[in-house]
Amino acid sequence: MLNDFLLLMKSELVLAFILFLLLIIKVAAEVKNERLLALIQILLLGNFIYGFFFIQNGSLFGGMYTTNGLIAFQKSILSLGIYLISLLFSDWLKKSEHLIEFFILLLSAVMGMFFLISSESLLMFYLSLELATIPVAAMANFDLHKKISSEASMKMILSSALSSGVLLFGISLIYGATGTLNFSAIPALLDGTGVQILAFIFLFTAFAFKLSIVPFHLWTADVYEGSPIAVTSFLSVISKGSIAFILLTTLYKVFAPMHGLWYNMVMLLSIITMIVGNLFALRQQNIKRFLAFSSIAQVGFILVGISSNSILGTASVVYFVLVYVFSNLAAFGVAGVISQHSGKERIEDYRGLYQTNPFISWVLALALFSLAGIPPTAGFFGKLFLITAGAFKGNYFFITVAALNMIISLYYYLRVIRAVFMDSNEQPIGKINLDISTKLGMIICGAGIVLLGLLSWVYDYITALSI
Amino acid sequence: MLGVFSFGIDLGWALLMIPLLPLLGFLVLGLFGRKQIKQSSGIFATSLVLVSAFLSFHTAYGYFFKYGKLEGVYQKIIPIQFTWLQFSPGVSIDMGILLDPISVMMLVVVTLISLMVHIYSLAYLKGEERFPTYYSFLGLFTFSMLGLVVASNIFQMYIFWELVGVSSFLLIGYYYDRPSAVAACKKAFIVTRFADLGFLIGILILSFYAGTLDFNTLILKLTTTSTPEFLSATAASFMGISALTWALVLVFIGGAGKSALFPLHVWLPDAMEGPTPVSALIHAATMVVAGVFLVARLFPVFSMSAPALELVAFVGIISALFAALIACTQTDIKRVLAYSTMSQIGFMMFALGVSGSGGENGLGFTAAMFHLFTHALFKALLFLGAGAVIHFIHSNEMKDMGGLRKYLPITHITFLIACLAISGVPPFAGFFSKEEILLAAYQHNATIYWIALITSGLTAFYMFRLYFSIFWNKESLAHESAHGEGGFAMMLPLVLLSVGAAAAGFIPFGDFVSSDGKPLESVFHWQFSIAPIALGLAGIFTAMWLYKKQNNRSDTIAHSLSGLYKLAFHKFYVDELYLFITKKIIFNLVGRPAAWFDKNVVNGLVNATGNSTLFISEKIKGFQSGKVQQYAIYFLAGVIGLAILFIYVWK
Amino acid sequence: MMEPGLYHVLIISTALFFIGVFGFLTRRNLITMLMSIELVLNSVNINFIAFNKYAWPNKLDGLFFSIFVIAIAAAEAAVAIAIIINLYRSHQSIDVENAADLKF
Amino acid sequence: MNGSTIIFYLLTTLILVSGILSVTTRKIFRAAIFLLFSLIGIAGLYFWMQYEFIAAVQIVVYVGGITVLIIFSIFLTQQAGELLPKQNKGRILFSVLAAFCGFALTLLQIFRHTFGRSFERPVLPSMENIGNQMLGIEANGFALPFEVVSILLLAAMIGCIVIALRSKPETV
Amino acid sequence: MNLTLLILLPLLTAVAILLMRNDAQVKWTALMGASAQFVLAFCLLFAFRKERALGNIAQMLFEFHYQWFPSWHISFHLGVDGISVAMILLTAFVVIAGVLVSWNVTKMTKEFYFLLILLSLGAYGFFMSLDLFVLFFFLEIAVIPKYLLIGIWGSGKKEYAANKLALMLMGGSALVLVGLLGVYFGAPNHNFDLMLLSSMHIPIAIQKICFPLLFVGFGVFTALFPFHTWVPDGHSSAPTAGSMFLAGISMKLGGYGCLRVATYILPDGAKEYANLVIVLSTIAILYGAFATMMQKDLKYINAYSSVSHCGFVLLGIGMLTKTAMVGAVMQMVSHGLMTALFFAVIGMIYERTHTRQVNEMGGLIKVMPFITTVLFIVGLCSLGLPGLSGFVAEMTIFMGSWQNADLFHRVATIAACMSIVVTAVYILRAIGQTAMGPIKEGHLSVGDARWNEKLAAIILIAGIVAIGIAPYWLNELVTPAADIIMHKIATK
Repeated sequence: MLNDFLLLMKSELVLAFILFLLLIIKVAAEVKNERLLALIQILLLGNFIYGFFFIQNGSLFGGMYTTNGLIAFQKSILSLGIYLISLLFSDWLKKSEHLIEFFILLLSAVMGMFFLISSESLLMFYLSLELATIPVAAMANFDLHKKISSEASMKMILSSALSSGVLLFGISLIYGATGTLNFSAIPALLDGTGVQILAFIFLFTAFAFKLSIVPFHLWTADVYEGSPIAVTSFLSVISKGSIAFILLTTLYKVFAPMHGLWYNMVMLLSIITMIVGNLFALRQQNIKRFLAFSSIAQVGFILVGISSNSILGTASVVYFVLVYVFSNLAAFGVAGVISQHSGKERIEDYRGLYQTNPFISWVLALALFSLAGIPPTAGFFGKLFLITAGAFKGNYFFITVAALNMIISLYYYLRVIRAVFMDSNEQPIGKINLDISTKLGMIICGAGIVLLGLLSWVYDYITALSI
Repeated sequence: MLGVFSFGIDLGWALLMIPLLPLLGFLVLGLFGRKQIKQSSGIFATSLVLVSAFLSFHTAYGYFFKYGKLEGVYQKIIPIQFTWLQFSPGVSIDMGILLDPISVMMLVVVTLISLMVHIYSLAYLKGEERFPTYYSFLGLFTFSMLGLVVASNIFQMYIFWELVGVSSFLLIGYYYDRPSAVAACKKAFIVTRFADLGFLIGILILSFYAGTLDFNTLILKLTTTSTPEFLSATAASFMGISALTWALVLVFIGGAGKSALFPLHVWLPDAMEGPTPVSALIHAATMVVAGVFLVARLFPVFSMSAPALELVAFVGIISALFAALIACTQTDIKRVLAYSTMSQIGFMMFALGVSGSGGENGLGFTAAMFHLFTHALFKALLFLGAGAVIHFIHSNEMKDMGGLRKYLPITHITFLIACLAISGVPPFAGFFSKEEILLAAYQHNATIYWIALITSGLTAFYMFRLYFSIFWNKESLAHESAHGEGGFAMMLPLVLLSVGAAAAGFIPFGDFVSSDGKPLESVFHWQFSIAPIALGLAGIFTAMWLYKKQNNRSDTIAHSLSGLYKLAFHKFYVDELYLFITKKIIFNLVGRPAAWFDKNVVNGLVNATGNSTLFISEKIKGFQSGKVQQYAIYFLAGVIGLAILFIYVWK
Repeated sequence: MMEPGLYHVLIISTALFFIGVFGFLTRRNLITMLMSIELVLNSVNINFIAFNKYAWPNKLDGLFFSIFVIAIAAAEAAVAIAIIINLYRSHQSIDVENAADLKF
Repeated sequence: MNGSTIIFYLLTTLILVSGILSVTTRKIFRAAIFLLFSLIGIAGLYFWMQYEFIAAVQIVVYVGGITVLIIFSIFLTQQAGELLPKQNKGRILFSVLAAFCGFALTLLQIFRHTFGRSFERPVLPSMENIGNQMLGIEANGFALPFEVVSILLLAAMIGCIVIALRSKPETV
Repeated sequence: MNLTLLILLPLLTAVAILLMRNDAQVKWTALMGASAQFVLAFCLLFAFRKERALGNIAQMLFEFHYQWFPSWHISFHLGVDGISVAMILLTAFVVIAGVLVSWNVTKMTKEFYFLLILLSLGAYGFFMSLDLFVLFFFLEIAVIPKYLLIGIWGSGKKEYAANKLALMLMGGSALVLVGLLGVYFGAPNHNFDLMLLSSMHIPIAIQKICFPLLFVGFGVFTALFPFHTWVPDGHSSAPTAGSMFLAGISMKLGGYGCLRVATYILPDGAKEYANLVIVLSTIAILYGAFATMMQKDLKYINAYSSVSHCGFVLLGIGMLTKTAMVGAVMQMVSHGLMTALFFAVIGMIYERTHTRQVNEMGGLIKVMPFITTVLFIVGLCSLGLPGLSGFVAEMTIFMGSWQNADLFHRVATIAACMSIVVTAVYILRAIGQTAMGPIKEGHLSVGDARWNEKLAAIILIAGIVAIGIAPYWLNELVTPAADIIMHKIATK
């Protein structure tokens, strides 16, 4: 029993261990930020690597918690994400007064996400969702002296409170209609009556809110813009990834009987999301806000893959999230470095960046190409697999819309590329000396973007896990 | 290469060398002429053409007197042929050499005139900056023209046809810094290109029905009335005219363009912007008769379609008269010669048009070829003579000339011989060939005969108008010219050609060239010649009366005929018509709208897509109001909307 | 009037839920918005308890769910109030309309 | 019409009326008091349903904790006697519309649906049962959620401390 | 002959370029890489001919197979037939010429050559791939380098042009993608392998949906009317080598795709829409030609004429006869070489006169005899002079088109033929105004071509002349491949 417990919950336990270690350090010792950050980076790297060992399938706590290879892999993706965040934003983190608190909150949020992915009951689902949200809302306020930071934080906590209210109401209705909270028991009890549809929609809006699906996305851009960039990247990558994973489980497993319903809904929302995300991204000036809308559009694509309702869908969504971790974190990493060194966050400030900082320009370009789905970057494969999975149903209208949306998205990604590479600027951003760990993070991201697609075994590995 | 060396390796190689030597000249001079062999380029090219000419004479001798005849009939021999581009089984472009009387004759004409021009140019263009370029272009032209005349495959002919066109273009534009030359060379190319379109489509039709592009097979299939190819070609019709006729008419359009027949003649007078030797070679003796040659080459097929032949005849005769009328009024000596060329080609063409195929019926064919031959000699001579005059005077205008017989004695004599030849005064060459043409016309079609008769009278008139204006008229020259007649290199061709122009008429042409390869007995009635000779002499004397001395008789007559004169002087406004069609209609009504449409509609649609996206994006920004309660309302509206949609509407 | 049962309680909870939502949508003061959220969460709790009592008394899932909701609500409220106070310190106002720098 | 029913309707009235007043009154302190009443009413409802434990929790956490927290924060951020600003008409209109539509739709669906019923032996919400299950790790055990909530509370605490105790004066 | 070499070589060159220290090293590395490609392409040609001569009649030679994404049935499958070999040769010619003419690029030289080589990588991969996914992959690889080439090194409205080009091409590839997915899921068993797909019977309903998607999608690349508007802007703003690659290689990707993918896999679709294709391509031919007549900028002239010339490619495909198809391939090769040369010449002229407006030039023969000679040659090739490649290709297309005996095809063919006159008009206008006429004052002191430019021009001219004078080798190369495609269409 204990053995099982240790092995099955190993990822959460490692996180808890790191978390309490940090707590102890906070209470017991004064350590310089640099050394602390190095320690944290090492711990997170260890956590990531450890994620690939001792993987077992099984469930615990009377079917509230479950894990298997795929879930372990998903957790590894998230671990990788936080490791990269700790690398990429080291400049900002080192200067932060609340480094330890930041990581405590971050790790508890990640723990929430781990539980979320592993949850097998609506209760665990709700609780871990909150655990994954509330600390992040607090983290959004970590630029303590910035007005927009507290505004962002306020918007996030209030919106998510409303969203969780709606979610809870949905859960309560499902509970009322089926009498159980357990994922494996629910499908058999669903019969598609009005109240269940209503409950499903209430429940779905929570996903929609977290994933920023239109029209539940409105908080996203404001919060992304106002938050510290590390938090923004966490929100847009890790948080979204985990929600996408659990959405797969929820839709494919729990609401499998309502498949026809949710397929239509996902298709509809996907189309709206892609279009609206793209249209808003077109006109953004702030790079964070821009990335916010672009990530909304990306979610539209994830929905295309999700609509597939097949192993293909699962595999391609997981793969896409993995790719997305590298691409989006690279983009945010560059934005973070620039913002940290020059305080500039507007796209027009990026003009002529290539002249002064070729390395980060290439990283940014790679990231944006990957987001736009240009080969040979991994984003190309990611998007292509999503679309192919979506085409599985033979709905060519949907696929055509998705494919055409790639063009609009290309337009705005190219806007940034244009600013960086083509435009000239009288006052370009000066030469930035990159922190070694930031550079490492960028290199990892760049390598991931380039290699992930070409090395097909990564995808095959995910497919093998998805079955 | 699948050479069919049926007459031994020697003949094959010799034949190949005829066109390839000028090509070699073109390549060598084109690649290295500008620097390495600038000085000797003229000599080099001339010697190549000399060899080539020698080989052609050798070939002609061999063909006509040794091996060409089989049982009294001249054979069509293909000593060399290889497949150049295979389209489908049976249909391929073959490169080859076809020897038959007309091609052999043309070989002689082309190499001979080319040689003369090469020699002449040595002096005429001495000291020019682009001397090697000039010779390389001449080489290209000679090569192409030779390739054209020996073509064994209709597509091969088309290929060289185009090459001839482009070398003509290059040579007309030789004085590239003169805007008029540039305009002229473009005009020449484009007008002939337009005509070639007809040729091309004609080829397409012929090849489709005959299933081959090879001349011999094609002619065989389309002249044997029992073959399925012939039947399908005559059975298929479009707009009431059989496919065969369509094809021939279209091919003829191609020929008419190259040969500057009405109404596609507009380029020829302008082409006189080129160096005068070029005009002699290309725009008088060789290239412009390519159309005649083409019709002659396909003559057996033409003879299967009466309407096509009739068209040939009428276009020919109209061109002849039309050009003669204009020639009477022009003052630029080269233009007069150009119109005269056009008129003479009209003669050849209608001779073909009135001809039948085989035996005595084929008189027109023989006559046309004969005239082609003699015309090449005397017209080249005329141009070269005119060149000598221009070289001396530095002007093309008649008014700048007069009394030149004292300064240019050799030129004067040779020019006179040529004028007499073209006017049809016996015993000069033109007399014999023209007589045959008139006879053929007389036997066939009275209308044509009468018009032709009048035209030949006009010919005599305008030629001697030219002659007198240059060499007589004013006695004193407005400005003295420093240099003399131009030296040996210029005079030698004149003399040689004048010998030809004087004596070529005595060649028993019918023995060699006829529509069916059998010798044709030249019937010669002296009574018949009275009318043409009388008319010719009348023309000469009128010209003498008007132009030998300075007087204002010509102006008076011009005044009294002001309408007609003006019309003819302005070339019947055909140029203006063309300008109107191209500038006003094609450019303004097709080109400009196409460009406008592209810029505004097609491109506009693309831009509008982009702009409307941006516009929508700007319009919907209000949703992102920054107010969290607003967001909450949208959130709830979304929830409720989805719920209503999926519970009630979209089940 | 009939004996109050599941549906009666559900009417209360649903009404309370939307009262809370209404408050959330209309109140301009951040603290009152937070109060509205509390109403929403409480309505959900009523639901859970009611379902547990009237429909599924065989397990205590609903009860436990509402206990955890209360705990979460407390945590959420605490964080929210901290954030609001911080916002108040930087904006000198807790009017939600005044905190709208981030937009479009 | 027995006593229990009367109590039910009284509670209903208390909950809804004070709920409505709490979201509409323009005096913020009163709003907090009405919220308190409403929460107490809900606690009463739990008692009425014989879920005493949860009722007690409700009173302790909400009445004793959250409401007090709210009142404190009101004191921190509000000048006394100040009326709350009025919302604009359009927003109110749309809010009413949204709330009402949602309410109607939800109720309609709820009433259309016949909720199932378990006929197994009920588990009483006694302290003993609750205590056992709360820390159970087998089926029907809630130890894991309990741990999750504890981490959440820890994180929330740390978050609150960091945010609320910001040291330097604001610069932006 | 291992086909992966042709992918590895550009890849290694590109990496090597990134590692170089200074501009001179970069240039020489690029030139060596391009020369190696050139040699390799010829090796491929000879190896291919040898195999064929030895009697290997397999449709594709030198096949290479590697399971890439087995779960999607995607394999890295390469192979060549005569058409591919022809296209690869074309690419090699254009690449080496492009590298040579860019010799004096000074702005960000390393990046410039890197992108050029990357583009060639995309083209080689595209022409060799026998798996639709891989094909699509390489198709898209070639887009972004173009964008950057135009945007960074371009001139004029470069950003607008670059954007338009990238977006329209991506739009095209989006349609291709949808079409490919349609084929993938519509085929009896889900597969991306071109050879397998071609042997399957794809349901007619699927063909009817997918053919237009694929054809239009690829058509955007090859300037199918009315999706050609990126062509003039893109070409005119691109740097010289960019235009050369764009017109010489990139537009051929589309034509090749239309032939190899749309027509070959979906023969019924091709038959169904053949008339539409013919109408559109005929419009493109004439309309492009007429629009060219009105242009005054040399690059616009060549760009619009490319629209017209590429119309011939599509016409040749739409005619659905073997001869026309061979003609289409020849036209692709011919136009690729010719237009690359044309842009190279325009670049040379622009560099010296600093204008591209024809009416601001004149008499350039005097000062730059070599360049104007090349201009003449390329112009004459463009207007279809025999002895140069354009003639061979166009005539083959005409002959092939004419094999369709009905009135519709006849009218289309004649209309297309008419373009040879219009082409002559605009080409002669352009040449006449630039090279001939009196020279402008300011241009008296400009110099002639340098060694690199001469070499580039000579290489391309060699290609043009080799096809023009001896078309039979190209014909022999392409015909068997076209035969197979036509056979498939005919038997369906």
